Amino acid sequence: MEIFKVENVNFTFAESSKRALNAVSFTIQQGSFAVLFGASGSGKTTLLQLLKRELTPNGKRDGEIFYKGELLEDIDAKTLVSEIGFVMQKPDDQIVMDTVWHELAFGLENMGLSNAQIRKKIAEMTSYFGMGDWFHKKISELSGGQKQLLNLASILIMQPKVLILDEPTSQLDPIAATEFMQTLHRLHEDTGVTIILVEHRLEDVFQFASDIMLIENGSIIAQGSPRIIGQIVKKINEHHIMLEALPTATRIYYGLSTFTNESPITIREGMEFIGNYKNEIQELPRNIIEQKIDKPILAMKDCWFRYGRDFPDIVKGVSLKIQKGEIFCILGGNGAGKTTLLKLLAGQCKPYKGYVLLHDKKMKKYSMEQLYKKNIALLPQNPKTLFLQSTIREDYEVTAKLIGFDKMEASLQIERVMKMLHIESLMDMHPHSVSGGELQKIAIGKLLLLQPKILLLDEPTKGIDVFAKKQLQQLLQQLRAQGMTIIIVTHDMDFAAEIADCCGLYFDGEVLAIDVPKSFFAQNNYYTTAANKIARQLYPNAVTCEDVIELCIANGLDKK
Amino acid sequence: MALFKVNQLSFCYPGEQPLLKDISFTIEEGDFVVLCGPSGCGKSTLLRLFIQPIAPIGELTGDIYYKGQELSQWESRTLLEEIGFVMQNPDNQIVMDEVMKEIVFALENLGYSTFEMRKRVAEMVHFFGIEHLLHKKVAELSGGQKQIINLLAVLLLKPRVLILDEPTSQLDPIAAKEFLSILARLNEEFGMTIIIVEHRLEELFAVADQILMMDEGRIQITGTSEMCIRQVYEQQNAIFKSYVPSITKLFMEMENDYSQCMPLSVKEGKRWLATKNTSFISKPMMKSVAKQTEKELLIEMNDVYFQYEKKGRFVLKGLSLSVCKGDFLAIVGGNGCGKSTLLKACIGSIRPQRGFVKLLGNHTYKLHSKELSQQLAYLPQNPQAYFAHTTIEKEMQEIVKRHQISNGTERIEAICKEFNISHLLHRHPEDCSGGEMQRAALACILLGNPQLIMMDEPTKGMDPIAKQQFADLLQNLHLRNTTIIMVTHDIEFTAKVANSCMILFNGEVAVQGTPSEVFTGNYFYTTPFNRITRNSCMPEMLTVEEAFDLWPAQVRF
Amino acid sequence: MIQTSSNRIRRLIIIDTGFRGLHPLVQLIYYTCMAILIMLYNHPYFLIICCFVLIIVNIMLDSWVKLLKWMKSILFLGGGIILLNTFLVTKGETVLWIIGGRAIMLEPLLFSFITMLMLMAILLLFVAFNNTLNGQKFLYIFSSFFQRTAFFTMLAMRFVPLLKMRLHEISDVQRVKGLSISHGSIKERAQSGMLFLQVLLTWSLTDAIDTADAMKARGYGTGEISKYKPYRFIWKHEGIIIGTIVSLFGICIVGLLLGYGRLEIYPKYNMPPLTLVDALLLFCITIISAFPLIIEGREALKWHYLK
Amino acid sequence: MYLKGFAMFHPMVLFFYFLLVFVILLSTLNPVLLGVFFVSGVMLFSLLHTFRKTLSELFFYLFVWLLVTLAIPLFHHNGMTILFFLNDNPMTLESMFLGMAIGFLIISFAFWCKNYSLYITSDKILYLLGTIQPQLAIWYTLLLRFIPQCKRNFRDIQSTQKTVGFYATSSLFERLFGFVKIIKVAFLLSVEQTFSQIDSMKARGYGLQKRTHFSIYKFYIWDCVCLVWLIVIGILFLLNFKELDFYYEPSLKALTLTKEMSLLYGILLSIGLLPAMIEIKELVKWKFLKSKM
Repeated sequence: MEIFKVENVNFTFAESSKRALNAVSFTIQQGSFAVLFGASGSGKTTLLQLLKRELTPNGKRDGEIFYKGELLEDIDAKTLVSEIGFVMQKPDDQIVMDTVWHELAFGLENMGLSNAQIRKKIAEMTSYFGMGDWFHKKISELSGGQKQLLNLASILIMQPKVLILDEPTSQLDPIAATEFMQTLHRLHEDTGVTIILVEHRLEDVFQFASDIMLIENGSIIAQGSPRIIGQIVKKINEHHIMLEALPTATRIYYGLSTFTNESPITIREGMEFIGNYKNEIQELPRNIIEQKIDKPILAMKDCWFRYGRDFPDIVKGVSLKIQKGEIFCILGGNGAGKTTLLKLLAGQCKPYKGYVLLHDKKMKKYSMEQLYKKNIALLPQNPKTLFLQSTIREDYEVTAKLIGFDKMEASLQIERVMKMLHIESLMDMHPHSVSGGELQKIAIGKLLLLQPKILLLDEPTKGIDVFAKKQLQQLLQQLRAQGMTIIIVTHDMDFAAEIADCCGLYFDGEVLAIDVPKSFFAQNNYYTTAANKIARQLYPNAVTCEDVIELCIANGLDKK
Repeated sequence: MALFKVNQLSFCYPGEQPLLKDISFTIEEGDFVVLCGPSGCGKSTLLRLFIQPIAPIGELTGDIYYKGQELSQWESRTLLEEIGFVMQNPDNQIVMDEVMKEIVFALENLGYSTFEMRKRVAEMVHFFGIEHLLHKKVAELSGGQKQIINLLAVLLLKPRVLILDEPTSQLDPIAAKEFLSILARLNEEFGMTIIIVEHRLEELFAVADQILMMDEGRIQITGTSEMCIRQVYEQQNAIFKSYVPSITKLFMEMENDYSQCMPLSVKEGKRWLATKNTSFISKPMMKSVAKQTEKELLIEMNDVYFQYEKKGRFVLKGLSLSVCKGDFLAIVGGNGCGKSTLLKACIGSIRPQRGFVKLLGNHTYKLHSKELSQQLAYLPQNPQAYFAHTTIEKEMQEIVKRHQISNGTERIEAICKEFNISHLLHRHPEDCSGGEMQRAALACILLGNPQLIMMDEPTKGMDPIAKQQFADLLQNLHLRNTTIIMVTHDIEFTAKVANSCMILFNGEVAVQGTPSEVFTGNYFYTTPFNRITRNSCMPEMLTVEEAFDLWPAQVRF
Repeated sequence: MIQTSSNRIRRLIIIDTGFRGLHPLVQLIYYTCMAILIMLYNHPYFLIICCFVLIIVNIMLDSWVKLLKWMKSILFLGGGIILLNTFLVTKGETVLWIIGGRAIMLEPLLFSFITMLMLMAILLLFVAFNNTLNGQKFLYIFSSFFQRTAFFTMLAMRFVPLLKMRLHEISDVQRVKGLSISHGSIKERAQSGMLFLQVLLTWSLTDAIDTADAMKARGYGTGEISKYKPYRFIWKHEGIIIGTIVSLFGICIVGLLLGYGRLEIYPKYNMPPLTLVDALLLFCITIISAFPLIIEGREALKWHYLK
Repeated sequence: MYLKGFAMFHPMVLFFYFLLVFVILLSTLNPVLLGVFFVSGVMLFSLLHTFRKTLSELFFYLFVWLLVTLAIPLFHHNGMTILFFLNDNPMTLESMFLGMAIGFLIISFAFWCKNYSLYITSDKILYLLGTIQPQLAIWYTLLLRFIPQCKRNFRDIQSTQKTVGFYATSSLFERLFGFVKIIKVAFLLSVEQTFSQIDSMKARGYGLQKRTHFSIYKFYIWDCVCLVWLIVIGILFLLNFKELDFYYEPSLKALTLTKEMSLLYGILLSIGLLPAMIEIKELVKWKFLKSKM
C-alpha cells in the first residue's frame, strides 16, 4: 500500500512570485527506497519539507498530500512527528543538546515518555548502532560522520514509519558518506522502513534504491527504477546534464551504446559489461601536456608544523614543488592535515621547521600586502566567511577599492568577473542566501577581483551538485589557460582525475606519490576512481569515465 | 576462465580416515563463494590446501589448478601475494604489538621499501578510513577491529583471492555485520574473489554467488543460494535445513507455489508476507513465567558499582539483579555494556567498589573456592581455560573425587552417553574441535550436579546443528530445575531457550522480562523474524517455530 | 576546533617535542657518551657539574617525580658507602681525626664520596633515559643491529598481555571449579598453581600454532626482510647534532688519555690546581651533558617567537 | 565526564553542598572559618590536580593576598590601634587584619570556585535546570552551543578576511569598523545555525506537549543522608550566626573558644573537608585494590 500520495501539488514561497513546485504528483509505496535527484535550486528540499508538516515553509500550496490514505493536514501532530522522521543536510545544525545521550533522549522527552521507557529505547538503539563507546561523549568531540549517524539515530529512536533525508552526506567525506549509506541500507533491509532520500552522489545509493525521481525546476520529469531511469532521461534530452550524476557504470553504459535493456549500476556489473570489449589499445593518442620544468612558482622545503609547542605534528616534513600554470590536487582522507597544508601554502600558518618558497623567495619575507594583493588567494572551506557586506555587489566593490582600482576600473573589473562566471542575476542578493554552487562561484569571483597568480581552493566540491561541479571545472580550466596556478585540496577523486595536471596523496603529515593523475590512480589499488576500478582489468590507465568510453569505442566489441 | 579448479581432490591425515573424498568444483574470478557444513567436516582443511605455506601434511590425491596451472607449479611469492588468508581467531593471527607494524609485517617479509609500504598503507587507510587506529597498540583494540586489521594486513599485498576461515565466529553481531559488509564491498568494487567459511548465513545468502554445502568430506550441494535451498528441501536434508534463514524456512515449509521468488532478507520477507493475508490463530500464552516470590533467592546484587581502573568509566553502574532458583536468565547487550564483568562479579573474581553481590546470602568475593564450587559452575567463553588435565576422562574423575560423588563411574558413563562424547573420553581436550570441547566442558560441569550454572557466550562459533542440540540440552536441564545464567549476543538463541532475559546497557539493567516481553517491543534489537512479523498480518513472534504452530491450517497443504 | 581535537590527540599519544623529538639514534648516542664519560672521569668537579646539569635535564624532561623516588635510595646507599668505606678502609695517609682509636683517613672518605657522585650521575642519566627513549624507540634502534632478536622481543611484547588475560580467565574458571592459589594449604596451592601453568601452556601453545601459520601465510622467512622505518633521519638536522656530540666526546677522551680529569686518591691524595686544559674539558663535558637543555631551549625560543 | 568520588553524589546534593559552603564562606569574616575553608579548599584542589599545579596556583594567590593585605589599610583607616602614619594617613592594625582576612576570603573563594566548576559540570547544571523547568534547560544548552560556535566563526572569518584585504587599512577606525562587521557576520552565521536547530527541534515534536526530562542520575540513600546532614548544618549555622559573625573594627572581636563553639567549628570543618575526605577514601581504596588485583 502507498504510504505517501502527492497529487499535483503547487507551491510558491511567500516572498517570491515564481513557483517553487508545480504540478508535482507521485506515490511512494510502503517499504520502498526512493531517491530524488536534480540540480540545486530545483525544489527538492522544498518538496521534502512539504512532506514533513512541521517544516513546511510559509507560502501558498495547493493540491493534496496523502499520508497512508488520509490528508496530511488531518492527522494529529503527535503521530505525524513520530512517524515521519527528517534528517537534514548539515550534521551540526540539527543537534540540539550537547551530549550524545541527551540528544538521543531529546525527541522522546518531547513525546513525554517516562524515564524507564526512554532508557530502554536508548539502550536498544545504541546496542543496534554500536554507539556504546561514544555514548557519553560531548557533541563537540564527535567527527562529522559520527554526528550524522547520531542524527539518524536520534530520529530513528522515535520509530518512524518514513524516513526523509535531505542530502545527508553532502557535508561528509567520502568514507563517512559511504559508511552512512551502508548504515541506511542495513536499516532498510532490517526494518523495512520507507526511505525518501535526496542525494547528489548517486554512486553508492543507486544499488540500494528501489525507485528514482529526477526533479527539474519544480516538477518531476522522470521517474523509474534505477536500471531504466537513464533511458527515460535520455529520451527527454540526449545530453541532459543530470546524466552526469548517474553512477559511473551507468554513464559508461550509455556513453557506449543506446541499448534499451537494463543498464548496469554497480561497479561489478560495470566490469562484467566492459568485459565484452577487446583491449588491444591500452593508451589513447592524447596530446599530453609536457611538464615544463622551470623554476617552481611555489615550493615547500621539508616543512614541519604543529599548532602549539606540546601538540602533535600535523605536517611532517612535506616538500613539494608546484610549477607555474598547473592544477595541483592534494588528495587525502579526512582528519587533520590537508587544510593545514593549504594554510601553510597560503602563508596563514608558518612552519616551525623548513620553509615555503614563493617565487624563490621565502614566504616569511613577504608582507601581508605583497602576499595577498595580486599574488595568492585562498578559497576557504566555508566560502560564507569571505563576505562581510550585505549584498554581493557591495562586497565586490569594497574589494575592488581595496585593490586600489578607481571607480571606473572597479566597475569594469566587476563586469569582467560577472561575465566570466555568469552571476549577473545574483549580484544583488545577500551572500548567505544563495545555493552552495552559486556561493562557490561568487566566492571565486571575489577572489578573482584580487587578480591572484596562485589560487588555493579548499574542498571546492563539497556539497555542490553535478551541474555546479561541471561549471566549476570549466571555470578552473579557463583560469588555468590564462596562466593561473591552481592548488586544490579535495576528497573528490573523480573531480581530481578530471582536471588535475598533478596529484599528490596526503597521508600522516606527508605528501606521498606525486604524479600525473593517470599513473597516480593507475598505481593505486584501492584509493582510485570508480571508472578506474571498472576498467582496470582491461585498461589500467583509464581513470575518468570519458577515457573508458573512448577506449572502448577505439577497441570495439569482442566477437566471441 | 576459472580461477580455481579442483578435481577429484581427496586428502587424509597420516594414519586417519580420509577427510576429504573426491571433491571437485570450480570457482570463477570475482565470485563470492560461501562454504558451509557442520564442524569437523573438513572445511578448514580444504581451505588450507589452497594456501601453499601452511598446507596440511598428509596424502593428497587429485589436483588444484590456480588460473589453469597446478598450484604447486606457481612460485611461492606470487601465491603469497595473490592469495590472502584470514583465520578464525583474531588474536592468534596478530604478530606485532602495534597496528602499524602489524599491517606492514607481510610487506616487510617480502622486502618492500619503506616508501612503498607507506604508500600502500596510505591508500588503504584512505579507503577504509581507519587513521585513528594506526598508532594504537593491538591490545587496546576490540575484537572486531582486530579482525579488520588482520584483513587489512592481507589486503596490503593486493591479493586477487581472499580466503577466510570463519572470520566472524569470534565477533559480536555488529562487528560481524561490519566485517561482512567490507567483504561485500571488496567483492563489489574490486571484483576480488572471496571464499569464506561461515556458520551464520543470514546475511551471506543474500550476497553469495555460489554456495558449497559440505558434509562428511563431500560436497553435498552446490549452486546459487536459491538453488541450494530448494535442493536442501527436496533432499529433506536435516543438517543443512538448520542453515536456512528463518524466514526462508517459513517460506519453504508453508508456501505452496515455489514459483514466486524466495525471500532471503527481512525486506523480501515482509514483502512476501504482505501477499498473504490469512487469518491467524490468536497468539497463545508465552512461556509461563514462574512466580518470583515463593522461590528462594540464589544470587542477589544490590546497586553494584565497579570500574577497572581509577580514572576509567564505571563498567557496572548501580546494577541490581536477583536470580531465583530455577530461573533461566539470559543477559544480552551491546559490546562493553559490562556483561562479562557481571558474571565475574557473580563468581566473585572481582569485588564491587560499592554495593554487594551475594550468593545464598554471603558475599561472593569472600567465598572460598571450595564452597563456591559446591554452589555453582562456570562455563567460560573458551573452554580451553576449563580443562586442567590431560584427558577428559581424568578431568571427570578428578571432579568426581572433588565432589565425593558416589557411583562416579556410572555417572560419568551416563553423562557421556547423554552428550555422546564417549568417543572423546581418552582424547586430550585440545584435540577436540571447539564444539566438542564445549560439550565436554559442559558434561564435566554437570557431573558435580550444581544448582547454578553460568555461561559466557556459550554459542560462540557453534554450527547451527550443534546449537540446536545445545538448546535442547539446556532446556531439559532447566526442566530439571537447574538455575542457568547465560551471557550472550545471540538473540535468536535467547528467544528459543531462556525464560527470562534482560538487556544490559552501560552497566545498568535497561529492561527485564520474558524474551517476548523484552524483544517484541523492540524496533531494532530483536530477532530478524520478529522484524518481519512486526505490523504484518501475522501476530508478532520471535522464532520461526512459533510461526509453524500458529500458521493457519487452510494455508498448509 | 583544532585546539580541542588536538587536545584529545594529546591525551591519546605522547607527543615527542624537543629532545624527545630527535631521532632515537641521536638520543642513544647521547646517553652512551654520557655514560662512558661519567664512568671514566672521577674528578669531583666534573662529576658534580654532570650531576647538576643532569638534574636540570631531568626536571626539563619532567621526570623529577620518578627522580625523587630514586633519590632517596641512592642517597641512602651513598651514605652507607661513605660510612662503611671511611670506617673500614684504612688505606691512605692524611689523617683527619681519630675516633675511638681508629684513624679516619681523608682518602677513603673522598673516594667513597666520588663513588657516590658517580652512582648518582649514572642514576640521573638512567632516569632521563627511561622516560625519553621508551621501549618502542629503543627496540627500533636495537632491531637495526639485531634483526631476529628484536623481532622476538616484539613477539614477546605482543604476547605478554595475551598471557595475562588468559591467566586471569583460567584462574576465574578454576576458582569456580574449586582450585585456587589463594586458599588451602601450601601444598594444594602449589599443586593448583602448577595446574594453572599447565593449562596456560597448552592453551597458549595451541594458539601459537595458529600464529605461526598466520606468519607463514604472510610470507615470514621467505627471503630478504626489509624494515619499516617510522623515524626519519635528516642529515642536515640529526647529522649535525651527532657530529657535535661525537667530536666533543672525542676531545674529552683525548683529554682523559692525556691524564686530565682524573685524580688519584691512593695512596696519597693530592688535588692538582685546575689547569686551562681541565677547564676546556670541563666545558666540553658541560656542553655534552647539557645537550637536551640546549635543544629544548631552542625549541622554546622558536615557539616563543612563532607566537 | 568526571564522575568519581565526591562527584558520585546526586547533582542536587552537590549543588546544595556548594551553596552552603559559599554562604558560610561569604557571610562572615570569621578568621577560624576562613582558615577552615582555606585549608579544606586548597586540600581538595590539590587532590583533584597535580601537586605542581596546586603549588603554582598558591604561588600566584600569595601575591594576590599580599596585594589585598597591603591595599586595604591604604584606603581604609578605621581601627583603634594606629601603627604609624603614611603621608598623614593612619595605618591601623585592625584594617591590616581586615585586609588579611579579606585576602584569605578571596583566595579561598577562588579555590572553592575552581572545585565547584570541576564538580558541577554543564550537564549537571542542565539537569538541575531541567528538573525545575525543562524549557529553560534547552535554551541553556542552545546557548552553550551557540557561544563557541560564534567564537569559531569569528576566528574563521578573521583568518579568511586577512587574506582578502583586512590587512590593508592602517587607520585604527577602519580596523575597528571591520571588527564590528566580522562580529556581526559571525553572529549571523551562528544564528542561521540556531534557526535550523530550532527546526529540527520542531521536527522532533518540541512543544507539542509537556516534556518529560530524561536523566542518568539516580537518587540513592547516601544522597539522602548527605542532604539531611547539609540541612542540619545549615540550620545550625543560621542559629549560631551571632556568635560566628566577626568584626574587625573598631577593635577586633574577641575570639572566645567555648566548648560548644569549638564543637560548632568542628562541625563546619567537617563540611569543608567532606569532599576531600571522600576523594582520599577513593585514593586509598584504589591503592588497596591495586594490591589485590
